[in-house]
Amino acid sequence: MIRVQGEDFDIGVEIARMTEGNTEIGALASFVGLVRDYAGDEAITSMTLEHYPGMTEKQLERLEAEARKRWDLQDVLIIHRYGKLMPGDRIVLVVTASPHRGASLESCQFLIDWLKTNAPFWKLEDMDSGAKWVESRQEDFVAADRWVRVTDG
Amino acid sequence: MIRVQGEDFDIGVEIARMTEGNTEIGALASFVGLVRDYAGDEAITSMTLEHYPGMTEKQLERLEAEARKRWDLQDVLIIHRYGKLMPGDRIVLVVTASPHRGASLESCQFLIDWLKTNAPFWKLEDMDSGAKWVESRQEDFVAADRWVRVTDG
Amino acid sequence: MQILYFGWVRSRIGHGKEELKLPAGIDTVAGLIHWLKSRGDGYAHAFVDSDVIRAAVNQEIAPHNTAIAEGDEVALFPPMTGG
Amino acid sequence: MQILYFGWVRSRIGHGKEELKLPAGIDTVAGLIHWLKSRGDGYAHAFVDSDVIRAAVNQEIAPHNTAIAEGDEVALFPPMTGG
Repeated sequence: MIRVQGEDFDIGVEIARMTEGNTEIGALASFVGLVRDYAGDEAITSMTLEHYPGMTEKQLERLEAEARKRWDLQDVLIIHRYGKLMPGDRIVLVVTASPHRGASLESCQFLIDWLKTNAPFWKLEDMDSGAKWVESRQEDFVAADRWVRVTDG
Repeated sequence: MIRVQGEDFDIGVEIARMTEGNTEIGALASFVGLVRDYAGDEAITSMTLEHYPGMTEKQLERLEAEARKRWDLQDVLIIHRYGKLMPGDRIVLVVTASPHRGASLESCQFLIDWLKTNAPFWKLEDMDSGAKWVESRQEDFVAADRWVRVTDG
Repeated sequence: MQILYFGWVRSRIGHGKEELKLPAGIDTVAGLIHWLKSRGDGYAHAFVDSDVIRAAVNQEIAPHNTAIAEGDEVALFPPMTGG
Repeated sequence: MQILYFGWVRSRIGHGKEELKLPAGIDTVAGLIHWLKSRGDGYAHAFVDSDVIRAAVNQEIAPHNTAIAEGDEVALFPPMTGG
């Protein structure tokens, strides 16, 4: 399941919802991304996430489908927030459930790596010196490229 | 922090506790292991976890220290339960907090891989045909061995 | 044709959405970007380095040589920074 | 000397803990295991394949050639299945 929302989420509730009534799940991996208080040397007062409504949902759904195709997963949850967030606020949650720990952890890593460069979000950091768009990082493309299969397409 | 306990844990509460008041955390990876309802073809009615009080705490503390040495981590939490558990019950929680997603996910994988073969727990599965000790699996040793550094010692 | 801008492409241009009539001869994403450049300083600034601009046609990631036509929804934006 | 048993080592022997006086000449984990084997059917069954038995001396993982002495806490158990 994917959700694109302005509101915060409760990890405990989401995970409990996933495992209640499914006693076949043996392993649950999750990842939470949070707004950090500093960008380099400068304090961040807030971060605004812009996104592309419609396309965001399509991309996240495609991402979930790809993870389910590659790993033996019983459930997948991706929640991505947009709007104005403060330092310490949660931005994104990825949870994967599998009979096996390897599949859950690896697919969780895959999903967050791909979200970085394939989910249509753009981050604007507000600082005392003004607002600045977060630049994409070369290492994020490298991380995402690890998952591109030669057999793709 | 490490905790060895009979009681269940609440992932949302544990994660919130970790991130409250620490806005430097950018990435939080977690892993939850659960009691599965089947072992091969046979339904499990319950699972009893035996452990070695004293040594368990020592091993988990050592494990936490090792993870902190290897990765840039702001916090580590390991909770491992013992006693009688039912299918669907949570067994273990690992949470790692870092400024970077790679460090959090990798250290989380390291911790759960090592717990499998280095935490003094033994699992007894109760089934209709009787109780059976869970056997260690070769692949768990292989997974743990990935993390043994040539420079160790 | 509906055109959407995001991230610093949007903030440089000054708005995030516009309805445009595709001029004759413009039939790819690259052609559209080249034409937009001439529409004012904000556009020129947004597309000064067109190689880094990413595009989506009808909400699908599309390389710059992708064909476009009236009725398409085209989005132009910097590399995504999700997660 | 306090000896602890866990997992199927404990269930085969029938108890998880005992206080023993180390016999003369027994000064390693391997020696202890060999001697325990002769203490009855449960012990013999528990240690039938001594290679798979893991040991801890004073709560530290210890190979079978580890020296032991009166006052040590020795634990014998199957491979751990934590996590």
